[in-house]
Amino acid sequence: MMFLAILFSISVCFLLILIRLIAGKTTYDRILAANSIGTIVVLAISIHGFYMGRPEFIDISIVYALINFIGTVAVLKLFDKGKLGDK
Amino acid sequence: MITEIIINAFLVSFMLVIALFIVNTRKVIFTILLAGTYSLVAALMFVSLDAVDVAFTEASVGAGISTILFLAALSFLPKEEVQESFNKNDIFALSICLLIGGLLIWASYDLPMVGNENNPVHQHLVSDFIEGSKNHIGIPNVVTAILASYRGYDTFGETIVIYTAGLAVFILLYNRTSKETNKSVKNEISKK
Amino acid sequence: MIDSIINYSSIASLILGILFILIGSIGILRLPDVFSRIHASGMIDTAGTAFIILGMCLQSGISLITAKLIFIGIFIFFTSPITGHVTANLARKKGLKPITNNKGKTL
Amino acid sequence: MINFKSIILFFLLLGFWLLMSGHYSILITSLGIISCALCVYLTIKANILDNEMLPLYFFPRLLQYTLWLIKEILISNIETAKVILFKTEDPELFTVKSSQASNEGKVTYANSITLTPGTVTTQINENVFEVHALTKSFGDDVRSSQMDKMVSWLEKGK
Repeated sequence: MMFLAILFSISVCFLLILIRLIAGKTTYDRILAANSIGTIVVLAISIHGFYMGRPEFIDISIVYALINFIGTVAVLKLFDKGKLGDK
Repeated sequence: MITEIIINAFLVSFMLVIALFIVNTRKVIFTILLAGTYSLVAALMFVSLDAVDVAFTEASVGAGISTILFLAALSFLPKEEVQESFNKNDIFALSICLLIGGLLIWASYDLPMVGNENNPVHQHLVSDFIEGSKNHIGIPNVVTAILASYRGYDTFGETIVIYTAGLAVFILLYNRTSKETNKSVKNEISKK
Repeated sequence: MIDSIINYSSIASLILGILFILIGSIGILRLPDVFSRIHASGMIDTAGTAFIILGMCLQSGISLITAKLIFIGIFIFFTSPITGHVTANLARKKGLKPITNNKGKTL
Repeated sequence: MINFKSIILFFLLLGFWLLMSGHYSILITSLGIISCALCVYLTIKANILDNEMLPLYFFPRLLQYTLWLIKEILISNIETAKVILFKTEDPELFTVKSSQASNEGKVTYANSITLTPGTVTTQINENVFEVHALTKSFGDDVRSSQMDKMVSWLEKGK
């Protein structure tokens, strides 16, 4: 029951940041909000595993933590240079 | 049971909100950001439906690689989407889409109910796969065992495709001129 | 006895983590500009994540899951300043002026 | 090209692989050893195995530094929470000097500043950092250069 309550409170935080993601004035606000949502979802996936009683699926949150970092840096690099490659 | 329905409803409404905003935004980079967020919620949804392998794929391919591929493609695109005006041909296309979609939904009523244990799919082989795959092959994941080993013969074409893709990656990574360029770079450095 | 102590401390740690995450999200929503919002995002990435992962570690005991959780924590701990710094640096490079005290506050 | 660093990297990767796997039959573990060796080979071939990637000389004093940093992070988290809840933000932008010799030390210092909520490094120019702080007291914390001394101490732990 406790994990369910925590899952719901995380959803509330998700909603708050989603407002910033949609309403954010500059692109940097949106990128920051997307990155924070990624972190929150990483936590939510692992807590969901505990709620279902099968916490073996934490691998997904590891993958997501890696992907979230790479994606954010890729978006920022594209915004900086206008392309992803070196040439 | 109720709590699971509530969780799923929450996630689906998140996905709906994000999808509406994806349709609404005109800046392509925001669309990509929102699409990444969307597929991340989808991964959470698959976890709550107990489809862990699909969630794994969604997290790594849907949220990771496709976002980066979209970004790489974006550098060749204009930054803003052009607002398209309404065309008469669109009505024709729309009606065809609606017709075919309706037909497909109608046809789907003849399929057996999803999750019914009396379905022909669940009657034979499946139990054998689930019980025996660990001992037959020695790979703990049933999905991997079925894809890579049991279906090894009837997905022979698929295996060839994957092999070709791997070969292509090696050919791309293999630097044919590496030794010569290395020499020339070293020469330049020594000249300086 | 010890079980219940561990259980209660894990609940306390989870609730503390949720509180930090909630305050961080309020900060992301409320603070005036990008540079200030990075601080709130940093709160989610450090204290919120650390307390929630600590709570889950206490729940699962000594196992492979705990090791994986600790790895997630370390990874977020290492990557959070990089994304924060790159965002701030880019915003600065593209000429975004932070709201500072000598110019007065605007929301 | 197999040196001390590549061996340490191999064992770090292997430990990570074993952590992720959870199944320890001979077939699967040998696959893991092969993939770790491949990764180390690619790292050596790409020529990125240097101090920047694996700063081994940080390791002896790393534990003490991390504990100190965690304490700092906790304190500044509580301060930031207060600022967010009571709407007393008063942002400022200033520059500080760093006294580290190596690039890795500078990166560690800049990341430590960013990691403590309330202060963010926005630009790095040689050894002058531009820092954005949420309130004046956070700025004073950075200007007192306690963290600078700690990172310099960490760097000298050879």
